[in-house]
Amino acid sequence: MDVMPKWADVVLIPVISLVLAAALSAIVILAIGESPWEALKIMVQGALGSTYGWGYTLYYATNFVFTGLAVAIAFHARMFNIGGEGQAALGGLGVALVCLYIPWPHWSLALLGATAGAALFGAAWAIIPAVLQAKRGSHIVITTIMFNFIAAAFLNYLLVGALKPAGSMEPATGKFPDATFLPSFQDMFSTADNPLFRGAPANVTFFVAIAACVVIWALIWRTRLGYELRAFGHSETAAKYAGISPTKIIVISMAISGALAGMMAINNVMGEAERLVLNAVEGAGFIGIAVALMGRSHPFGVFLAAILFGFLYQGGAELALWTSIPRELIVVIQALVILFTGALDNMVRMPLERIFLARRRKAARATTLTAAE
Amino acid sequence: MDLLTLLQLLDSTLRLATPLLLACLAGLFSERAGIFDIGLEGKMLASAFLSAAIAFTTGSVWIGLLAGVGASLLLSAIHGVASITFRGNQLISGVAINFLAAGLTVVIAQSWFAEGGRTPQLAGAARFNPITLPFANELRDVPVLGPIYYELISGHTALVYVALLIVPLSWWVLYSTRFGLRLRAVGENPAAVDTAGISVIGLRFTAVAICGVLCGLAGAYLATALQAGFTKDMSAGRGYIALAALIFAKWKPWPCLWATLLFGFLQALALRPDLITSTLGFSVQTQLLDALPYILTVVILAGFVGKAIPPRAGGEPYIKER
Amino acid sequence: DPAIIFDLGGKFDKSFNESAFNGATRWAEETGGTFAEVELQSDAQREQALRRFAESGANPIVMAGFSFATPLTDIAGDYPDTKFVIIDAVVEAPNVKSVVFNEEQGSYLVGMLAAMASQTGTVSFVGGMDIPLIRKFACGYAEGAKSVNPDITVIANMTGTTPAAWNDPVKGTELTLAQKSQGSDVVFQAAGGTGVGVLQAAADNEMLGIGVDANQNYMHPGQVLTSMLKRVDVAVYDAFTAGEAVEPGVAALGVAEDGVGVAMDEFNAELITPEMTTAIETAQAGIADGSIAVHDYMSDESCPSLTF
Amino acid sequence: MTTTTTPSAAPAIELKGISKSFGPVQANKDISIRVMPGTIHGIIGENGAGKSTLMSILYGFYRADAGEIWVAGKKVEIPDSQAAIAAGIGMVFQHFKLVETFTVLENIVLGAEDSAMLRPSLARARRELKALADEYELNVDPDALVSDIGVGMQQRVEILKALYRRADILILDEPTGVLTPAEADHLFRILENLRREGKTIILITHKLREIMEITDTVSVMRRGQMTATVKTAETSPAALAELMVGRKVLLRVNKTPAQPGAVILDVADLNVTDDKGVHRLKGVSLQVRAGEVLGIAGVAGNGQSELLEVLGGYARATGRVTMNGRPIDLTGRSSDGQSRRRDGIAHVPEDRQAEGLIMDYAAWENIAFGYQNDARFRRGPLMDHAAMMQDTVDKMGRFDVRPLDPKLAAKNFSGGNQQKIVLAREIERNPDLLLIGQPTRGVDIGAIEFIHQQIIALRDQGKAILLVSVELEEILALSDRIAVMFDGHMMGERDPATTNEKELGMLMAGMTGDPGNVTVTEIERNLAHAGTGTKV
Ligand SMILES: Nc1ncnc2c1ncn2[C@@H]1O[C@H](COP(=O)(O)OP(=O)(O)OP(=O)(O)O)[C@@H](O)[C@H]1O
Ligand SMILES: Nc1ncnc2c1ncn2[C@@H]1O[C@H](COP(=O)(O)OP(=O)(O)OP(=O)(O)O)[C@@H](O)[C@H]1O
Ligand SMILES: [Mg+2]
Ligand SMILES: [Mg+2]
Repeated sequence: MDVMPKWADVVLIPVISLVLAAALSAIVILAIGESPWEALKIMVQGALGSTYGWGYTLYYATNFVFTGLAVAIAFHARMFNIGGEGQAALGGLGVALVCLYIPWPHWSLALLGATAGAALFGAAWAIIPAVLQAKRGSHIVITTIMFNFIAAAFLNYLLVGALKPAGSMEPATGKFPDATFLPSFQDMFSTADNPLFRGAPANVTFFVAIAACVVIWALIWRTRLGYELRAFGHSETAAKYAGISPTKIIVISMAISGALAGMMAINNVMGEAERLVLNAVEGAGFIGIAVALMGRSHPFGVFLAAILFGFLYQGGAELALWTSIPRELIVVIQALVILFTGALDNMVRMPLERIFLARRRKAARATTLTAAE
Repeated sequence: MDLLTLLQLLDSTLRLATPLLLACLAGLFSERAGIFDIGLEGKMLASAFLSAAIAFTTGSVWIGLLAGVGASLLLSAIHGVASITFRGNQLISGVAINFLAAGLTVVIAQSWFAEGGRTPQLAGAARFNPITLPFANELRDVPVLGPIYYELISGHTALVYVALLIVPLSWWVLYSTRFGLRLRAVGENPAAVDTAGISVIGLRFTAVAICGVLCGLAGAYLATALQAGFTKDMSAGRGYIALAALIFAKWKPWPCLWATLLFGFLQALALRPDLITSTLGFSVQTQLLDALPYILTVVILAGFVGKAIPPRAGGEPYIKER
Repeated sequence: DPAIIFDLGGKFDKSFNESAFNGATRWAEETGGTFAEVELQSDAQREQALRRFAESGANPIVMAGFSFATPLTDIAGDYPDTKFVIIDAVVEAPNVKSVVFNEEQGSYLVGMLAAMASQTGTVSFVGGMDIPLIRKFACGYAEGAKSVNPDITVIANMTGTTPAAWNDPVKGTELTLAQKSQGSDVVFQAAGGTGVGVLQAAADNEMLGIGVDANQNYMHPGQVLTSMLKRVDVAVYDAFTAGEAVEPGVAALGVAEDGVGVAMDEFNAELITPEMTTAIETAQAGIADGSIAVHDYMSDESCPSLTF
Repeated sequence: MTTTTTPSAAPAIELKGISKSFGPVQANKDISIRVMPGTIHGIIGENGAGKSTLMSILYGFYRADAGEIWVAGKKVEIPDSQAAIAAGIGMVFQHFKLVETFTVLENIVLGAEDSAMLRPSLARARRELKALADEYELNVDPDALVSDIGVGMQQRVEILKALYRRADILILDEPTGVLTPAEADHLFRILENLRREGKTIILITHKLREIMEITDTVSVMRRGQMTATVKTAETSPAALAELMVGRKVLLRVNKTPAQPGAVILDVADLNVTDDKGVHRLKGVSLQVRAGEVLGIAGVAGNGQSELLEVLGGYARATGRVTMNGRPIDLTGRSSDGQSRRRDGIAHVPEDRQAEGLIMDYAAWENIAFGYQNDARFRRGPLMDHAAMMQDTVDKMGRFDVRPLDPKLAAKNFSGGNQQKIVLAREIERNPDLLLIGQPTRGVDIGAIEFIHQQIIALRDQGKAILLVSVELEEILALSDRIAVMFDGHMMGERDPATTNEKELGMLMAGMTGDPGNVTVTEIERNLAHAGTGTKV
């Protein structure tokens, strides 16, 4: 029997975990001699206090929606895809190639092309570990970690070599052609006398991310593929019995996961930098883990968690700008969120379960008593 | 390539392999007991920071070393509590620990020293200095053996020799002692250990603690022996390479030594692209050399070169009661 | 108020950024003014930091590092009333002042000192990231060394090809040791945080190190031959002093302008012989009046005195 | 160790008021029991009655929520197995607790080492093992890897482990589940020996025959409670069964003789090699006709599971199989569960929790499990949830699944009801052939009757049924023909009307000769060999 009602599992536990993470973070801030309250104010003001702040928050959130969905869909098939970082890097390569070498007439077509390129490259980078897992039993966690490093070296090789424009000092591609520039929120929502989102990088990709949430939701809970994928995630032996091919599920789930991670590149590479720089992913692949854990692997939860992390990121950048708290504080918070919602889940869950169990026993006793009367 | 160059290369290999070796042996104890640990990186980093910070403040590298080991042990304790006591996901716990260390070291270093997340440079007794072994200078001119002894074997810091000694020690502990038997058993079948009247939790915590101590040594080596101070992210993926080496070594002590020496050699080689060019006659991309340990690990994992079978109960929490 | 943005190494990198920071603090101490500052943690923050400062009304905004060239080009037009000063790169815009240094000249000078101090006839160079700017250092250094001793061997290594190469002291140490095994006894580093490892290794292994950007002689007294000064501090100080009246355009600072030079102080006094001092003074004069023309690698991406 | 205990008033073991819950499941409820020294005490009860839990508490594996433990007249605390061992208690678990990568010797020494160094401990253990083996007919090769020996041998290692730790009280949890009748007899002889030595033995089983054969006293458990403790001599199998279930039970199934029709399934020369390279099926041939039940008997692990897996489409094999005369793909692309279902094969797997159901899926989702690609459950790429829900309500009603709540997760149904959901799904497909493995494992007797009736009803509709069960009684009750498997071979076929348990037991041990002449050692050698299979 499920000990806890569903809402407790879906809402209460993540919220408690988050509160614990926040409390510890506050202690860290106190310990380095700053005021957590002031810090929070700066973060809220900087991340949510203006359309500019929102423009950054949503920009980061867009990245995290993609990487979070990537981790989440793999979780449903009980794959731990820790390779989002590398897949997103390769996605960036796909975007760069599409944008640099194909003459696009209009951004909308370029967006389609870049999405395909990003998804394809990201998926390709995830499929290799997936096939190795399915066919040779190589542990997907280890191989995807290794693939992150290999991707970094590979991109490094390309960006200081073939893709770097002559004479440039930075390991980066040249600027993409103007026709590939995606409309930013500023372009979309500003009017001449009311400039909104000025200079913020949030762009049309945000809506692609929302669409991705809806599609992934339908995929997981409405399609046969999703049914098989979840079944496999719950029980591999049962899946085999039902004629669900483990190889197929492992490869497909990882391909979708990699494609999603790769698609992050349309936001940061095409939408923001408009060129491919080294280390463009900047840890978003790892944040996807926190986002997926926090969001309980549900696309809507992932969306909310991504916004939360977008807020943390933008707020954290503001902190670094206006206080002496280094930006690494965000890494600490991220670590705590992963720790509490992921690894220490039981620490929160077990006492809660006891409480609910005791309540249920009491209720049961009460009903038998009234029945007896 | 002449002898001296080769010796220099091997010398450099030994230096670079030492942190890998310590971390690899750390992982060996933990994973042999059934606790997967991808948090080696974080523990090294935490130890690197605290050992440097304390060595700087006290002026004593030994106190620094202790502090570094302490920091690493603290993270080990978190990993233990998460994965043993609360039966959480060991991989996720490891990921969290890596981030925790990456973030906290910089935040604390910045507020402590205000040098952009690094510690001040260490000098004198605040760091490990090379030890010249007996007769190294005298034997220096003996042909072949002299240079080998002087250049390669002598002149390393204490922790290098310690790391090398830990290899036979680990081997002996694992295969010749009661503790080793129990440790290996708990990684294969914790229920067998439990019903034999031995505490699974106790054993696993011990293993995780040993892992913490060794990671602590590895981190302290980075900051106080290989370098003279802590810099942000100075572990630079070594924890992951150590993990790769552990797989490469199939979870056995002596192969851990060979694997880390191999990976150390690759790192040393990546520093000397000129040597590769002059020896091989063509140049190899340094990026390829950087990626080689990871590629080799993937190849090993894929079972193309001998299958690596992890401890059977590895990664799984020991759950008696659902 | 003026503002300054430090590049990834951070303002305490003991070299480039720290030099910029020193210039800013000097200005603050002398004038009692305040300035805004930020240390970048990632590439993506460049544009954000620029905009944030521009929007908060900071003027002028100084940025230390060539990596700002691209974002600055993008945003300079959005803030026509703000003055920007970029160090180490040239950005053509009506409100941007670009400050570049003739590093090859300073490197030439320390190359001469290295050759004169070397007992082995081999000197070496450790660069950070392999980019034309750093090759410019290496090239000038080799040319200077060869001007003293045409038979000298100059070994040059780069730490890496990515920004990580600025912050890899372990690799710096190993490269230095490798160079020592090839006979070098004086090593010049232009490698940011990596250079800390280079100077450390030199000090630990009976070599002489040469600092860069800031005066690093104090780091290992008696074991750092000299430092190639790049007066980033002066550039920042000047920009802050000029305030909103900063003159847009390109300024190239060399020996003649006192923009680059060698560091002489109590920490290296014992290492510098009178002959060295005279030789340097002669060369400085020669460079300043144009009679010695040091090759600038970036002018044609080639180096006559060194192959990479 | 060989001291004879003088009969004394103090029981060897006394449990008082033991209670234990696993979360919401109350496995033991206020249980009290006394076991006199030098006796064999049986504990009998259905699956899930709480027998293993109770004994695990005594052995310190679990901690009781409430209650007291008294050993030899003294109250003791048993917080862990260490304490139990110190109190002279040894236990052989239902699922062995051995380290497979260790040798027999290492397993015996583990936890009972003399000193921090291993070598002296191993040397002493080797000596003592020899003595113990001779004394109790418990021969094992101390240097063999546990993964290389058969289950019977592994069980001996477990017994030796307890004896090596000088246990005076030995608990055996369902020791015969993995043994042939002859091996079981041998085990019982060993137990008799131990009793004679003055040891106290607690034997858990759910086989009435074993209780009657060897125990002195017997306790019956039902649903976490102790319903009775009686002297074996003063009770009968029927009385015990009634105590177990709580009502009178039918031990036989009513059925009419079969009317076999055309051959539905024809299997010829089937061979399977698993991924470890072990040859699991060795040239198996069989036929199942419409309207008959072919029962496959055998000790667990002799190839029955692989046979079901191959026919169910999730193990690869070589050989020829035809279904309704059409050949079936055994290795290619269409060798999967989906194509098998299209070929008219339905499959109730041996392990419903690991295979037949997704425990976290609700009943309505499980009803489409394996049939998720069926036209009636789908709308384009999407699944038709409404149709699935309707189908579930119908089927749950017809099979009397309780509670009738299609939204309840499978894990929240009891064992019997889970099995009914699987049966409903598979039988209602109206298949030509039903593969059914261990249909009543872990199911209440009430549900057993229902399930048996369903199987016979399906047969009577003219369907072919291939039944695999380790319960000989079940095989005898349901089958129209019985085939016995041993070590991947078909040992031959028998008519249930003319054969008996003894004969089938011999076949299950790989013997075809006269039951009288075969030694247990031979059986053991056979089974040890079969357990690990032969490498090819
Ligand atoms: N470790 C556990 N965690 C949670 N529940 C458990 C655990 N072990 C047993 N249970 C539950 O406790 C109840 C009693 O189980 P137990 O294993 O004691 O029964 P049993 O009589 O030995 O049955 P069987 O004949 O199948 O071995 C069952 O409902 C079972 O599901
Ligand atoms: N391991 C377990 N974890 C959680 N709940 C369990 C577990 N085992 C059993 N249960 C719950 O305990 C109840 C009793 O289970 P069990 O299988 O013992 O049923 P039963 O009384 O034998 O019924 P049936 O006659 O249908 O087999 C079920 O409702 C089930 O939800
Ligand atoms: Mg049991
Ligand atoms: Mg039941």
